[in-house]
Amino acid sequence: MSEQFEPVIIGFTCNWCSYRAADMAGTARIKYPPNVRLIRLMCSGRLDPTFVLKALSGGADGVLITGCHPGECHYLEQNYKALRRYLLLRRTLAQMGIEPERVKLVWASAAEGVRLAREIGVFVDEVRDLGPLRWPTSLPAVHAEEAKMMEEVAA
Amino acid sequence: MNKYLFYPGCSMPRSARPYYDSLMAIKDDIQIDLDEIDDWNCCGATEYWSVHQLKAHALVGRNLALAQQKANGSNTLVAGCSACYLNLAKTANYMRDDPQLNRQITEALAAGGLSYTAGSLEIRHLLDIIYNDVGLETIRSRVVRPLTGLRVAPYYGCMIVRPDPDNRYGNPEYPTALDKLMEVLGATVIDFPQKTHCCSGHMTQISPDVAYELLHRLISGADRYEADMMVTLCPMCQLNLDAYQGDMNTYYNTDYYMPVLYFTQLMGLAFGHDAKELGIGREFVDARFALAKIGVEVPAEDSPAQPKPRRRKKEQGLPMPRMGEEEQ
Amino acid sequence: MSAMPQVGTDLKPISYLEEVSRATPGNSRLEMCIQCGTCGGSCPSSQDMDHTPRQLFAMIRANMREAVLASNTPWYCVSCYYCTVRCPQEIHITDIMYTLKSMAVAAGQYKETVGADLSRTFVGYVDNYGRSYELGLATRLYLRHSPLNILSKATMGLGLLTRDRLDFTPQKINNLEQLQSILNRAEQIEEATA
Amino acid sequence: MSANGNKNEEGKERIGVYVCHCGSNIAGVVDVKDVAVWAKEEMGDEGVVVARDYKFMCSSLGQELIENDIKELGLTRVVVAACSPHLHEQTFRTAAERAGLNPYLSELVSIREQVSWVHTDKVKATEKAKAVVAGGIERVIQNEPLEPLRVPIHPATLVVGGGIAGIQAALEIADAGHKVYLVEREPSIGGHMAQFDKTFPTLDCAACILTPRMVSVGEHPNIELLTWSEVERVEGYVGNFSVTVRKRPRYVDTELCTGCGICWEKCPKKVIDEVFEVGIGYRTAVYTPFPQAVPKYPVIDTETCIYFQNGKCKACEKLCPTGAIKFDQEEEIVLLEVGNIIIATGFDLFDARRIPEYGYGRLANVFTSAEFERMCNAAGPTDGEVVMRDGVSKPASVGIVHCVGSRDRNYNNYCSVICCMSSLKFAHLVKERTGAEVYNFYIDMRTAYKDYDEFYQRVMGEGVLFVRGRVAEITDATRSPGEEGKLVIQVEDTLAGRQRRIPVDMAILAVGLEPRADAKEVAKKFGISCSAAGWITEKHPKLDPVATMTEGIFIAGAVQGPKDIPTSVAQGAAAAARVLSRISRGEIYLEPIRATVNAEMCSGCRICNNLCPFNAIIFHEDLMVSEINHALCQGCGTCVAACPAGAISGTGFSNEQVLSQIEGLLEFSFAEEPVLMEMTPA
Repeated sequence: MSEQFEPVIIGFTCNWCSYRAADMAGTARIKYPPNVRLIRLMCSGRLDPTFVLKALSGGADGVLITGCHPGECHYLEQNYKALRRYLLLRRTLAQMGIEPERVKLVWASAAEGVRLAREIGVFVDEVRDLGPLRWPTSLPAVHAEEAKMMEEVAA
Repeated sequence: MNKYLFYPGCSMPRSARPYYDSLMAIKDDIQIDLDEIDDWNCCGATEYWSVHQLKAHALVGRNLALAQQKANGSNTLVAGCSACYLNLAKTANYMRDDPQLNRQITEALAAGGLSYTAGSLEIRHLLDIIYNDVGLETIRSRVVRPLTGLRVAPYYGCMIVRPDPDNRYGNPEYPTALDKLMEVLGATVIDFPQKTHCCSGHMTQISPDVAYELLHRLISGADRYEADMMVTLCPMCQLNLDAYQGDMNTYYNTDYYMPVLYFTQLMGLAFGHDAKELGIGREFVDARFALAKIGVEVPAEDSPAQPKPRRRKKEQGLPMPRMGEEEQ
Repeated sequence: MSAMPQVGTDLKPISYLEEVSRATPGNSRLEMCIQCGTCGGSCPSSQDMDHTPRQLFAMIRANMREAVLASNTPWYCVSCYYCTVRCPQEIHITDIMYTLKSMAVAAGQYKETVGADLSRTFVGYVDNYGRSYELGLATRLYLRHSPLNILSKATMGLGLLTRDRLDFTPQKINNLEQLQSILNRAEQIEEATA
Repeated sequence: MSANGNKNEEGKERIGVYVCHCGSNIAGVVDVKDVAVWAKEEMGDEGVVVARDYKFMCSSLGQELIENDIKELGLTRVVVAACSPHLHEQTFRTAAERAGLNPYLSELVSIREQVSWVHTDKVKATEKAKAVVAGGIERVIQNEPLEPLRVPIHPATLVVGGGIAGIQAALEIADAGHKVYLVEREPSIGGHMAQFDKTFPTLDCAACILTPRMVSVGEHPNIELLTWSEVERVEGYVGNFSVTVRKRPRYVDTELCTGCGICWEKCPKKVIDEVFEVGIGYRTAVYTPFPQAVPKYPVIDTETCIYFQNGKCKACEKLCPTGAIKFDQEEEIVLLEVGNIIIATGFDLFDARRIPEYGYGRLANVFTSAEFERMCNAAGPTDGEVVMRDGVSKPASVGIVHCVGSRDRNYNNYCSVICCMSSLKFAHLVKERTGAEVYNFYIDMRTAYKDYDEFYQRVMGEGVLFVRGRVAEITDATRSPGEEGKLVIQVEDTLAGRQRRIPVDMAILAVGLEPRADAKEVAKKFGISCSAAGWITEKHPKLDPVATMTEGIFIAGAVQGPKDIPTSVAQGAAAAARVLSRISRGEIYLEPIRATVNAEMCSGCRICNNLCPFNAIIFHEDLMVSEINHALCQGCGTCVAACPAGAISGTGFSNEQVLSQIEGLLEFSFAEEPVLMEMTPA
């Protein structure tokens, strides 16, 4: 046994599937590591890339994005949009010099509490192996834009 | 020419010599290249696993490591014996799926300066590659002497279809690969209900009366369907059904006469090879009378004198009381 | 923030059920048995077992260690895997039988001596030659357990010989030392984890 | 002065934090007192003026606690740390409202489902709880007072599926005086129940109790029956669904047809009926599934009709006294406007061929429960005679196998609920009609509910033999003269503790229930969710079993999971009651979670326009700006996230709210705490 790095992970959940999966994991008393802290959105389609960057810049070591399985979106097809953004986002992160593996997309239906708990466990280990996130001090243009966007929306 | 790594196992070169010979005889016809791994060791059968499980895994692990070492451009390791196939597959899968076991086996192998990368080999049974890789069409195209009129009971036994860790046979109760293969060879295939029942494995050694019971179920079953012979794909099954058939008859006071050949032997016959080359004549229950039906001559001197096959008694008779000497 | 004691760390001795389950590679799912009897119903040799597999699992739950070790059931398992593929709870029954056999051998507590001796003899050959050896196996076994029967078996052995299907001498692999050092290491690990 | 927006001196919100023990559910793992104390001390700068912990916040006393604080301390925001919002969000919003605070200025964060129930390490759990609370505090500061959306309810209702559950639901609503459209895929309503002969435990004849219901559906002035039809598309939202139904051509003019039956009596084409007669009976090419069919009009099966296959015959057309046969009839597309939808599409049966060791399909005298039901039915292929596959010989011994495809991880790991009882019913019927020796092979006898166990007792008394053991195999591989020519059922008699081989003439497989093969597509079509297996997910398993996650869409019967007739009927009525209450209210209130375009900021790029699957975003060419129709908007927020100008804001989940919540959640990270050692199993 040795002292090990405990990552902080922000998890975005869909109100209709993965958030209920989390509820189910709770009701079924399925254990998973406490490293992950969940935020409820109405749909994975609501996930603004800014949220992820905000989380990572604010001290999170990883971000877990969860949504309904393809074809099972409560809003018909919005999870596909989430998927597209996710792929784009990982490229952006790579450009910023951040391991894209720090952001992960997982599908989990309302019935898949066990699966969600397992995926959380897996992701925590993955991020733990990556070690603490060193948020780039000098950021390329990409993030500058994002920062600007953040100010805009905050304004 | 499909390349494969080949694990003969302890039986093939000896008690299942005819299996080995017939395979060697047909491998060019069906364009398969079997690369025997060097200095392989026993797979542990069922006995080793009964004593030390981790050691048994290590035992098999050595074979996997040697196979990987051989690296002949193929990652498929083929075994002809169902027990060998299952044991190899079992360890390979546990190493792939169980990190802890993988660590332990790897550590053991290291002591012998060997290593095996979990998940790097595909373990398959000979029937699997002949049925799926070679394919029925190719086989049909090689048939020069169809086995027309020969009634065969296809017998799979257990370990090839159960537990079937990689779900290659789909149906652990009612597989059809061997049935279809025999049809392609021109034989009349009976729908053998006991096709996946047990041949009694090593019960012949541990408890003969249990073994005779299981053998009796199979042989009487095949006989009821008026099969000319049973066809097998495992040395253990063949040995039990063939070599112990006499004892079984004595035990039950029956006179079944059910020859048991390997599917590779029948393929060889259909492909036009001569019986001797295929090791036919080395079986206990002489197949020559059955084969005569389809005009296959087996030179007498190739096999010791055999009793003429008698038709079995009409009344089947219940088991005789146990002989005192059988009890401990 | 106030530190609190850890919870959930169980200190009670593990049950026989857990013991057997842990000694079986992978997840045996033994604790999931619903006592439906599919195993006993499917088993080709269950008539000759003094307990059906299902009964054995109930006995394991009841911590009847000695009775389980003494049972002939595992030794009459023919490894046909019918129970394993049919079990509605996907319990690795055949693997568990192997575990029970090895436990019985380790504890030296088994009534069914033939099966155990066969296995031990077999292991002996593999450890010393790297290959199994049918003739030796059969003869040694029959000499020990049914000397009278050896004659009938001898004719069978003779049959195999005349058919060039048996060796007088066991085959030996070349790099036996390598195999033995692997097996020894494995044995050490086995003992360490036991 | 109103409590709303009443900031304290530094212009900060006045926030109250309430930490629930939930008995020991939360307090057992999370140090709730510590969380409350911390919230008060550490989050004071954020505006927390009071923080309390209490045994059960959801209790009336707990709610009063909050209400008093709102009134007395002039709270402007409330954070409750307790269970999942899906359980009690409404409870605390209502409490806030009672105290005069806008309900949407309260937040419920989950430290039970997401903390105490899923973690064991008390230190880490407590710390995470604080992070979660901090997230809630930061978020609630950004909350805005909102008003729920009022939506009018169209009084008409769509019921999908004409089985007993759908029939019950349709009748309840129609009898209350409201319009019902009942859509059924088959030519007649009646569902599975119409196939049965007797029903357990009362053994009254299925037709006798079902037919009257079917007739009143057919005759009801408020019910419009669309059989031989399927729902094609569902658009809109609660209160205003517009549904497209595809009505397959019957090739029979229902205006003219009298259902006299001459056409199917004279039709020369006999085919095996795979649907209603489950493959053991016949029907003609023009047919009604069964005599009491509702509606009485037949359909022509173009797959088998001689005319449709090779242009000849036309016997039915020639002989129809009213000239009702119309070979040129075409399919219709019907548009329906409804306010609510009840889905009662039922179940399929497990395919026994998937269990090879039971020999179904290979061994002639192995039957499924469905085949046996038809066999027992007086109107069935054998006129109610229990006979073997040869159609004549009566069985002298019958084995009934429970749990076929149920309670089995290789197939379906759930219990199919009805099989024990129907198997007992079969046992009784076999005894009654053949006097044969009957064996029931069961794992556990499940006879819950009224008069069920009494029925079990009765059947035992009738001399049926019960063997506790799951059947291992059914084989024709006999071993002894006694087994010759029989089916041998091999099983461990677990009570006797030994393997038995029981020879029988006939075996009946009590196959389990499965979701409809197309359940997942149906769920998608109606925008509701279903389990991995395909059973439709109810809104709450205990407290809301007939509603779905989607407003205005309800479920009844086995579409939700295996069910017997009484429960299906009860659910049909329950779903109807839910719909009726909405209709009588005339309108409902919806979560005001909607997206809005800020016209000033909209650049008119139209990126959002094709993102919306509900076509809620319209583009004003003249002003070059997009606008969102709140009636159509479902609040997913995809457009909010997509707008490059940040011109779209989403109420309830605004960027400000989410970004602040992220900040809050991250105020605590393990780095600040002594790193605890995690036990990793060796």
